[in-house]
Amino acid sequence: MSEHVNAVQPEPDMIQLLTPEGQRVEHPDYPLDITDDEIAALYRDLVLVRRIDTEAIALQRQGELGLWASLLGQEAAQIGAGRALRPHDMAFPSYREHGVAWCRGVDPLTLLGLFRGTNLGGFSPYEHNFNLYTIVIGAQTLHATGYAMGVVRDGAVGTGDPDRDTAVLAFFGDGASSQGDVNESFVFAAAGNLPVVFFCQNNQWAISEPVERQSRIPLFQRASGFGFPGVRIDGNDVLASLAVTRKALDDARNAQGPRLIEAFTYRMNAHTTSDDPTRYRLGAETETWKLRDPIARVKAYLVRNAQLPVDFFDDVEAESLRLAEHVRIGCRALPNPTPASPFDALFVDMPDEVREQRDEFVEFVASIEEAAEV
Amino acid sequence: MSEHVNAVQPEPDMIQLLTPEGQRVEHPDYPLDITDDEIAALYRDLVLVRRIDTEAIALQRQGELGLWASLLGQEAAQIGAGRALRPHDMAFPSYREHGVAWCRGVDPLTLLGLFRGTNLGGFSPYEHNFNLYTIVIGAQTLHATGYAMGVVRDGAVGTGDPDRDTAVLAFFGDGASSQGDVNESFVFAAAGNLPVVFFCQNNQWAISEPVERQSRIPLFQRASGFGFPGVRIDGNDVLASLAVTRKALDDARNAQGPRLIEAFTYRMNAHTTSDDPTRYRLGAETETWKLRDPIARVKAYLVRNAQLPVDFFDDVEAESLRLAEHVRIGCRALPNPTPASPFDALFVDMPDEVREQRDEFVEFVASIEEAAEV
Amino acid sequence: MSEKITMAKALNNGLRKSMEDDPKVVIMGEDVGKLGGVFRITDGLQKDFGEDRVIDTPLAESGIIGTAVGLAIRGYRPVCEIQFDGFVFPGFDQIVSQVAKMHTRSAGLVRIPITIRIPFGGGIGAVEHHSESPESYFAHAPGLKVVSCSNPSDAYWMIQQSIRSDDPVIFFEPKRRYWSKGEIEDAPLPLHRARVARAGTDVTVAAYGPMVTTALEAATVAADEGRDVEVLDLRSLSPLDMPTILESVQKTGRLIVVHEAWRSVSVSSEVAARVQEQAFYALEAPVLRVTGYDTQYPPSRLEEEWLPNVDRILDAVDRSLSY
Amino acid sequence: MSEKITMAKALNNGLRKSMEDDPKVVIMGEDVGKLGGVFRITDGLQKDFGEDRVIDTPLAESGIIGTAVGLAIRGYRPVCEIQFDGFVFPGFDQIVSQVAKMHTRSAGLVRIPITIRIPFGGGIGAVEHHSESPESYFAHAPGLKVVSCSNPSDAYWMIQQSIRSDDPVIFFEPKRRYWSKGEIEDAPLPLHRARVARAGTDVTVAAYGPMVTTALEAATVAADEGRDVEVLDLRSLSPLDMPTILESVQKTGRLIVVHEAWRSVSVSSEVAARVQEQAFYALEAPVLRVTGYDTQYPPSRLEEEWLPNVDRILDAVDRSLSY
Ligand SMILES: Cc1ncc(C[n+]2csc(CCOP(=O)(O)OP(=O)(O)O)c2C)c(N)n1
Ligand SMILES: Cc1ncc(C[n+]2csc(CCOP(=O)(O)OP(=O)(O)O)c2C)c(N)n1
Ligand SMILES: [Mg+2]
Ligand SMILES: [Mg+2]
Repeated sequence: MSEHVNAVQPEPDMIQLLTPEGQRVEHPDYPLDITDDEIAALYRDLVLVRRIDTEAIALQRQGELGLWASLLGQEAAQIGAGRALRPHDMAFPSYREHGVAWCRGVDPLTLLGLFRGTNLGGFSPYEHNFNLYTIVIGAQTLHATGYAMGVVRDGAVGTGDPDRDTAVLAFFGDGASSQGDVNESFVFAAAGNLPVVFFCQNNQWAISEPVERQSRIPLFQRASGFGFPGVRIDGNDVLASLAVTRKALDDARNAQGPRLIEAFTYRMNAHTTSDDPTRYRLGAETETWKLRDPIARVKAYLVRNAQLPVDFFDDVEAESLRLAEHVRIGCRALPNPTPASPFDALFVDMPDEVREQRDEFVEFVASIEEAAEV
Repeated sequence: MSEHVNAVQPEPDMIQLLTPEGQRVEHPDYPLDITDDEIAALYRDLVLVRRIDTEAIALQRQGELGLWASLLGQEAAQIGAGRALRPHDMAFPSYREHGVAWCRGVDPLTLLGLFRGTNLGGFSPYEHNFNLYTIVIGAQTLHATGYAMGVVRDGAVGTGDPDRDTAVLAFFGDGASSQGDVNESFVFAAAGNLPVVFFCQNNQWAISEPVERQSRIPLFQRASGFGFPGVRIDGNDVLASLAVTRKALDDARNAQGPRLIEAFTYRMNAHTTSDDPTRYRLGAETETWKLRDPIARVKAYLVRNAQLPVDFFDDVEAESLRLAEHVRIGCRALPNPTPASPFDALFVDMPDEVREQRDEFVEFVASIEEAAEV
Repeated sequence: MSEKITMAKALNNGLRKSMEDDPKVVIMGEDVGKLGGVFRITDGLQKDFGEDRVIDTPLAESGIIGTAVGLAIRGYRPVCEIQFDGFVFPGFDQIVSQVAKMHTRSAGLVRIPITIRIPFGGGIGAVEHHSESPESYFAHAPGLKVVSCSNPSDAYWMIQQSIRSDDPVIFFEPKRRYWSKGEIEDAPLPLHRARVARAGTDVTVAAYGPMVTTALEAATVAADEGRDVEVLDLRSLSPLDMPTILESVQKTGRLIVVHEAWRSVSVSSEVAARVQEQAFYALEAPVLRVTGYDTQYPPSRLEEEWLPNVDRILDAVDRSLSY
Repeated sequence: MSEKITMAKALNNGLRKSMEDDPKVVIMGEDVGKLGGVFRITDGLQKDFGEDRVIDTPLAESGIIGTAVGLAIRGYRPVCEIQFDGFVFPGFDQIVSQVAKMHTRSAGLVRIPITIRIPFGGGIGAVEHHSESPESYFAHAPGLKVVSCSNPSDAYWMIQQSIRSDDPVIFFEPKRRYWSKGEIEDAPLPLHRARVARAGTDVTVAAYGPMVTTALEAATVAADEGRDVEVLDLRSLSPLDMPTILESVQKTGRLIVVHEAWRSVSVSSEVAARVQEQAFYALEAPVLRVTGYDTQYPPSRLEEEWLPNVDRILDAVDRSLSY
């Protein structure tokens, strides 16, 4: 008999290493050697990215940003995954991975240009091995897969040299799992046995559509249809995210092929600042998820178990205030785009017709500015 | 632990009800109540569609067809599936399903227009509940899925009334399994629990690419990633194809949701008459598959077991010769497209600008014909 | 004449009317159900017509269009919503190779009465991919009809006419005008007819969608300067209503085509190409174009300048009249 | 000057040269490996450069283009083959939203030196989707460069120039000319320069790809009738080489644009729109167009008539001269 069916599993096992109550638990497949100082460092990350997020929402309310896609509730998934990366690994985000950007060393101000409307991204993916945000749902998973093809061609996989072997981490959402591009990524990655880890943040919602609109089985099982391993983690557990992503990246860089991680988490805020979730979901649902807050459990753990400097929590709080100020002030200071910029950045080798349009536009903008000054 | 991986299965079980040697075998999940006369009727189908194919290839050689996509080797998969359909079911073929067309009652001449260049299909899908051929790989699987959405909305599923409940059968190839559209079909069909059966003829090749380029696991397992059952059959066994497709269609029409069938078969001829398979595959491979010929085994069974009229095989042979003649003569008699036809069939409601272009073109063609006559 | 309503409301009313008139009309897309779409154009429809007729689809545009084709073959009349202009491209293959071709392929035996609604254009301060004007791609493809409304009345009538059309229609909605108000006329123009939005004698400005308002504003300013600008609302981009365009050009001798879309190989290229051919001797100046530049849509802080605006239209009027 | 070779061979040689010159050049597509592509353009390359550099991909065009983007970000220079014109559309989103935009999105910090080869056009008796001319779609999109070769020498040089280009290039190969022979010039024109294929004084016929040969044939016939036709091979469709086009029009005063693609909103629309604007006083007749009709590509038994041909070009020459 060769009939295969995955029954609907309402609450499948999730890898969890830290309970919502802050209890450390072990998982046989994912031993995690981690010091309390390291957990404290993760705590700091979590608090700081939440602060960036809070500040960005405030900036949007004040009209300084056109839009913001909040990561509230997804900090653990992102910080765990982000901290699992090695410097020479490459990450391909969607548009909500501010926490991953943070782990890569990207200044939060760098992310704001897109949302403020001063640029379309405007940074180099090479600087921190963190690709530009991608808004067209799913497109980046193919870019990650192609990048992984390049890694293989560079001989940077399975050599055993940890400074050479490279893995690629591709982020996408539960909604994105329905896109052709994401599934084609799985095809290419599996057929090519590529060093790419697909990291799905299942935050239960794609704008107003619950995950059941996309799939009737848990999303991590999608991988089995393509012949590579999939695993579900408690996406609100930073330790699980760290341990499982680290292992998946190691597998990938050791030429074991692709992996899928489904981080089971929740979008606590609206889809973006333009969205009104009261139209489609109940407050009670959000309340339930508050009990699984990704930061509270780490704090509970640290308070109970760790020998931290007395001022630790105060210091983190103080640092977060400084970071908020940096974001607040820096955002307002972001340079406006020059009129020439869309033309200058269109091609490496600018054709005359683009140059003519540029000159016409620059002159036009100057003329209205002059008129305004008069 | 929730890590899922399907190891590569070099030769997974296939459902088989008739061995290559012509031995009837039973399968617990697919009991097939079939008389020898019915098997004889299937034999007739197999022989006749092979004859159509042979004739079409000859016509292509003679310059009467621009191209032909041969079904040689895939007759059993197609006849089994085609005969499993009920009249009010709907089939969505790709471009090689001449055997399915036959079962639907489509005159083979109807299929030739596309390949002769006298039309682009030119028939009504409603006449035999058999959709137009689709050349863009995978596109038709979404059409089938959408049609199934319509079936559900018509209340024509799961009522228990066999004359009302309707299933949809979508054909695609091993290569097509990589297309985004096919995977999106799986998403839509699973999420909507739609009455559609996906029938993949894995003929081992997508033009020059072996199936391993597309997938590292058997293709029927793809369904498990989307949460519906997949099954592999011996695609050269018409009885397996009939029994398994019939059951899958019944499940679908009884509101059990989608099914995937992988018919493990072989493309005995070139991809199309334009292709040269000696560039990429060994003759030995084809030789091996000759031993699994879909017709020979049925004949062996019938010869050994059935009480058929003495002239049965001769009659089928005679009928096939008449059919060949019908194809041969009919093909040459297919009407050429009129100059107005591309314009007339563009819209239901023809805009003036199309009418003007039509009149210009018709006049132009008339003028060169006149000139030629002079 | 009725009270003034927004274009969003007019579209919503038009969709509702179509659904009432024909049980085969189904609405499908991302977030069109409970949310009513990100612009609320389908607000309340799922509540009133049920989940079977207002379908929240999986997040996949090719899937949306491809399944709509299947629904159409089954006898339905699907109205697909594409959430934003920049997200139509994953569905492009199904649109140009299937939706557009099925009728011809079947020698006219299959009808594909699909309407694809696309909120389009810029000026709303959005991020990348949310301000594009992809209509030219579709106007190139035979087998598609392409229209755009510019005011609530047209919105109300044209969406119903599009849904009733037995041919596929790509329906472009000027998202930055969703909240502008207007009265609903008692009866519509034919769907593929252009409209003289303002009569004038000196120069013709042809626009559609969001740019009609801008063109009318420019005409008002020009009037102060003693220039009598005729404004055409093209409404139908494929087919083009050439008789109406030519009549205007015969009168004014000058034509300026305005749209937000990129200039090269666009709808304005086609209008210019046809007019210079069909009204060669009537033209006193070349057909001029005021369009988006041939760059990516800029970051929103630059969009006001980048988009065609009153100043640029007036400048073109000057240039045209200076010939 | 060398011996005459076919365009197919010239392309093959050009690809080989590019791969020898730059180890980062990889070829990817369906059947490009052992088979050498359905047209054998990549014949022998996998044998000589290995499976890592000539990649038989899974059957998915979005996947091909999307992974090429990733390879480019990693520092590679991918050359993608689309098997036939009609199959580029599943990859359309990745082309217009990713390939075309990545450089701008990164403020110029990322380069996407991808070449996408597309055998295009009709006249080979093929079935549906195998004879299309989709170049206009791409010429509309900023961020893409679009070229087409018409003879073996251009094929040889332009493919190498495209691959060396740091900007993405959509490279259209006139499949029905693959087997026509010609010599390879010693040095190339710049990639985006048009070429005077035949000098003349009475009327300019601008064409590209497969239609250049047809235009030259028409010019020969016209010469017998005492009409001196100048033939331009546009070569680059985006950007357009306007100086060369305008120079010719200044001389002849008459322009006919020829392509197989559908007429509406096409490359010829753009040429006409620009020329009537930029050479308004030089034109003695409107810019005329001889193109594919605005219908689906017809069944092959009708393609000879449907496609632009010598008769239709000569007719346009007559019409132009009659103004
Ligand atoms: C191709 C495409 N279609 C539609 C959209 C509009 N859109 C933006 S976000 C979104 C939902 C995404 O859901 P999910 O993948 O779960 O990610 P999340 O926002 O929850 O992080 C949609 C439909 C888009 N950006 N791209
Ligand atoms: C979108 C698209 N890309 C490429 C092609 C060219 N093509 C035609 S058939 C084929 C191989 C199909 O293989 P498979 O799905 O296994 O079907 P088979 O031909 O073996 O029946 C290819 C690549 C196409 N028709 N459509
Ligand atoms: Mg989500
Ligand atoms: Mg195959």
